[in-house]
Amino acid sequence: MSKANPAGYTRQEMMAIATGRELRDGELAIFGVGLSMLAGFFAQAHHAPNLRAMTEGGVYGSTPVGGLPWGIECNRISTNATSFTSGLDALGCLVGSGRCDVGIIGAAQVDRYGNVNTTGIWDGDIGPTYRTPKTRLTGAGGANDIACGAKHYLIMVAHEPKRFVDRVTYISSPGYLDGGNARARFGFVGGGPSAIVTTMGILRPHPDTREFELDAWFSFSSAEEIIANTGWPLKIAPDAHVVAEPTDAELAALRTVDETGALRRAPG
Amino acid sequence: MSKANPAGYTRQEMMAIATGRELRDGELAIFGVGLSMLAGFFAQAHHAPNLRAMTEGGVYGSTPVGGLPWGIECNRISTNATSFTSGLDALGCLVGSGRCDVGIIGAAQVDRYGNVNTTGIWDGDIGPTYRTPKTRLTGAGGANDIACGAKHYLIMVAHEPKRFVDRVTYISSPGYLDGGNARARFGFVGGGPSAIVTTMGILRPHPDTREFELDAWFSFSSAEEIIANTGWPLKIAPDAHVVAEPTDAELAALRTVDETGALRRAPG
Amino acid sequence: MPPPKLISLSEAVHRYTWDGMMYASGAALPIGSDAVVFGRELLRQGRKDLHAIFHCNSQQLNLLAGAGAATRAECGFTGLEVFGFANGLRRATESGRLALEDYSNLSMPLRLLGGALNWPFVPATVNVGSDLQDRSAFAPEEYPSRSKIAAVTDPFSGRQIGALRPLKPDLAAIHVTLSDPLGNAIMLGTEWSRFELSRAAKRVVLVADAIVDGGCVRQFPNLVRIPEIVVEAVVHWPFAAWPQSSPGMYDVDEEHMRFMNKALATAEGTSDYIRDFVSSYRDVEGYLDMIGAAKREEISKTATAFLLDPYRRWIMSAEEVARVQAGATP
Amino acid sequence: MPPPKLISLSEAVHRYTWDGMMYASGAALPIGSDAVVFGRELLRQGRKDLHAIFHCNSQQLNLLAGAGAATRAECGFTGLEVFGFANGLRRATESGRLALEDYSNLSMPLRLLGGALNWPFVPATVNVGSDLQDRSAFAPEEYPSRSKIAAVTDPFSGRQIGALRPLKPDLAAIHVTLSDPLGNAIMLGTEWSRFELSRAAKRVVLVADAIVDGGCVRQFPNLVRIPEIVVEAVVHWPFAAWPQSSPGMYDVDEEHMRFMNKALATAEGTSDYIRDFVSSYRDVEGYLDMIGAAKREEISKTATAFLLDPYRRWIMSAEEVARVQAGATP
Repeated sequence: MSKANPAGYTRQEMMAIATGRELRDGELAIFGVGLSMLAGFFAQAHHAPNLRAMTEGGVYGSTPVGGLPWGIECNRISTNATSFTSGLDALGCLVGSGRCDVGIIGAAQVDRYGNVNTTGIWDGDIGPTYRTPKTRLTGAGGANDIACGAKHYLIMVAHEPKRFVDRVTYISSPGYLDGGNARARFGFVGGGPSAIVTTMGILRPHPDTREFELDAWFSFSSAEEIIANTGWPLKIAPDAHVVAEPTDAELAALRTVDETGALRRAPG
Repeated sequence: MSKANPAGYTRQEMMAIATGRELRDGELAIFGVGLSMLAGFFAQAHHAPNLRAMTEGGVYGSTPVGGLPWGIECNRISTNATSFTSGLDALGCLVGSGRCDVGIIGAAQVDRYGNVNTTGIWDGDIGPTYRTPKTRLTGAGGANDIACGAKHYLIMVAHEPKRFVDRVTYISSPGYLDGGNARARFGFVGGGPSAIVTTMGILRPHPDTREFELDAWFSFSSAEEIIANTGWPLKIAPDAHVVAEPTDAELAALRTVDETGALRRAPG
Repeated sequence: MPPPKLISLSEAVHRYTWDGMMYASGAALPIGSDAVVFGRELLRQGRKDLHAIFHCNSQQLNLLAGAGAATRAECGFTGLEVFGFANGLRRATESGRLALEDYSNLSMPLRLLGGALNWPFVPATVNVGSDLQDRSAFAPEEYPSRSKIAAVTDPFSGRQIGALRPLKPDLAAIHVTLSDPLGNAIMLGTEWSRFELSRAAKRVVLVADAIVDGGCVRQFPNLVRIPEIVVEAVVHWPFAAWPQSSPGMYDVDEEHMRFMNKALATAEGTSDYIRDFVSSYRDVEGYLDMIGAAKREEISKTATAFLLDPYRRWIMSAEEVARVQAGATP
Repeated sequence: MPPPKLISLSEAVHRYTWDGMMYASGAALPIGSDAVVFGRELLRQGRKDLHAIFHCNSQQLNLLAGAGAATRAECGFTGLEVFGFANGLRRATESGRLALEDYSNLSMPLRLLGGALNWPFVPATVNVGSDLQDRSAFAPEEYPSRSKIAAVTDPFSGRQIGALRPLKPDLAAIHVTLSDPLGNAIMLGTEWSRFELSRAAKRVVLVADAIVDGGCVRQFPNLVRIPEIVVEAVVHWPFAAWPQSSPGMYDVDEEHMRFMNKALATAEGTSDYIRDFVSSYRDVEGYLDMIGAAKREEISKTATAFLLDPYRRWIMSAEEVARVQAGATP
């Protein structure tokens, strides 16, 4: 898909819709700000009316008003809340505890086992002595807690070679670590990442090795494009397929949620 | 002092006043219901106007209205609170943490090292296998937490031989355990009991052995009466003395707090 | 927007309780906001062998224990404050029909917090060094017991502290002053441990003195300490804590507190009490008649009534509640 | 009844802060209720070498770090949410002038809870198994680090989990919507971790957008999550979180959020920012003029304004506050 956007929707919109399709009615779901919040509220508006949406801010029962919130405590999401509690409640009692069904997080880098780096970019390995990153990013935030505690979680990330690396320099939020059963060493109550939804398609973990493989590509992309933009030798799942294009109803629901057009302004 | 009460005040009133005299202005103090609450609010009314009084209920800033509260959550104390939080906050963040200056607790039995039993009365020792008490009492409640956490605490108890025993059958709230430095084994942040205030006088711990000794007797009692009512060979501190009688101002303050006369109806 | 969760008390007990379950309530102080009426309904439906988790004893546990429906209990304070010993609980404990595991008023909410956070253990700097740690009614042969409150070594200092077992009750019946039909609840007065319990329990049923329109919780979201996402069902039941008090709503019924506790002191008294105050009413109206109009009026003249004033205009009438409840599909 | 605790901002910083201290604030999310103005005053009084404890970065930490006043920081999230990277913090971190110890948004409030409860460590089921545990900016030679997040063995199951270090900051400057003159505070919007911080810190100074008469807290005691007994002093300062938002009071100042963050990206920009927005005002009036009447009016037109309605009648005028403050002797 070119920037001319002949399909009538952007890559970002497709990514949000594909992410939203992973959410089921009635689930307790936690989103961050920005893209992940739009994906989540799209699902609620479209096919999961009883999705119980929350943010780590301990702001419950609300939907954004007046545009994309500037943050998870923004007045745009505080204005119609039914309950305000705390971070400890939201991330601890509801997420870290294993109660939350699904979370959505972002990534600066993600690797073949779904480990996520949002802390920094180094010139090469960090080495045995910790040193400051060349480019400092936003830190783990609540994503580490979601990655440890949510029953499963989704990673949303733009599909670029610099982001899809063989091994992240710094694990901010654990995916499957070294693969296989590695998470069991730490007793995480959460199941790990169930999908990486990108601007080109969807990767899913192999059931045994937990290595992420190509599960599906968006109609404007292809297996070849995705492999070319992935920094490890990406395997293709036996049943890999093309993702269904957004329906009119899906696009309409998404654009109602994204009333300020954040996803349409995005390059894509 | 006979029941005829010639001194113009009851033993219970003297006990409450003697306890209240232990509280200093500005301290953070925790009381239970009944006697200990009256002693605490007496101190606030009389000589410690800035005493910061709390109960384990997480009810802050209030004074009883309409008589002695039926409990620490009673509407009589909830009606003019400035803050309601929780038991975890009051007993954990403010008391168990070591932040609280002084607590007041009661006892069914107390021993020579200030250990308190409020759990049950057994016929003899419990023995190696736990068995149910002959008479089940009210349990540890918040007193164990006060005994572990408050900087120091006061024990209020009627002076009767059955209550003053050599060794309590069950330690509900730790005093000095086996005496000396025994508390250090458990790393309690609180300092232990600083006085046992009774219906006859005041016992205080020896600075080294931590055995409770007779420090003072009320004017209507005597060292002899107290020794006769104590179940261990009570030592008399070198500077043992008579306790000053209540002043008119003290009695007036106490009776304002005890507006329903709970301490005057009590046998005394 | 989730559907309303209003159901009847009998339906709530029918659907969410079973013999032998770990049942929690009493996350209120002994004379305050506890869902006492839920315990009455447990008896009406013949539930037995309950493992009761009560931060403090209340008249509910006193009744369940006195009636023989609870065979195990874990508690901090086990009396009735100024109303004295809890005779029903005491009788059951002394007779050996109920095993009472003692904790303190801090260790109980810590254990609930541990359950809420899904921790394997909770650090304890209290209860250690006393017989709360060394004696276990659930493991009486162990002395000193370490299966009840274990020892754990602080990895930073190397010193030992205690480790409490977290609690995750099968069900919590939580009394609240106000709830909207979805289960967004407002408590007036101390929370005691209702916040921690609402997150620790596998299921939560709210028992609310009054139901408010959703507009109320949107006006006061900071007061909604129990949000609907942790709530299974909402039962509307006026005077649900009676004879205990509900700040803002009603005072303690001193006369009935004493009467009830006296009755629970004997098996005969308990049978009579169950006949007259548990099995006797058919529905909410019958329950209110049982308390009596004069008594309801008397205890409603509470000095705390002003605490309810900001929310009164949202309180739904019995008819409105019934209408919403009829359409509810939790 | 304790005396009022109202003091001026400059007095609060003068009295309760010092170079090298462990200073906590930011127990609010990056665009919300943080006492940003307290950080401005720290710079005005030349405080340096601060060890900053911020659950999340905010414009306050961004400013303190950018200005070189903070040399150590412990944080969960370190960005500015939709406003992007925090340029001041980023510049200080990348240059090595500030050591930034990374935690998560759950482990930070857990550490505050541990401080509040005076625990030696806090169990952690998160942060383990990642570089949050294995890498320490405060102990860079250690790999994998176990002095930052240690391992502890659950005595019940025998399995290992993490152990976090509790936090007890020397001072917490906490933004609240409303406080009475004694320090009984009401927060509108999420508490984030202001409750835990208020109990963990050795001293607490409240920075309140408005002061209310004590009648307000007696009407809404369940909203008073920070009672005066844990509060040292109260500072009245309207728009104290600006350019961040305060639910019920004002929205985020988007323009200034971007302007400020852009300025903090360079040393020159930071100097200019300090000249124009830190050192520039003499008092509250000067501060309000600096924001500008039009901007204040714009951000005060918040959709959340209705959240403040129940409390408006108790808000004291600047003159009343000044009168009480003149008589205060904390």
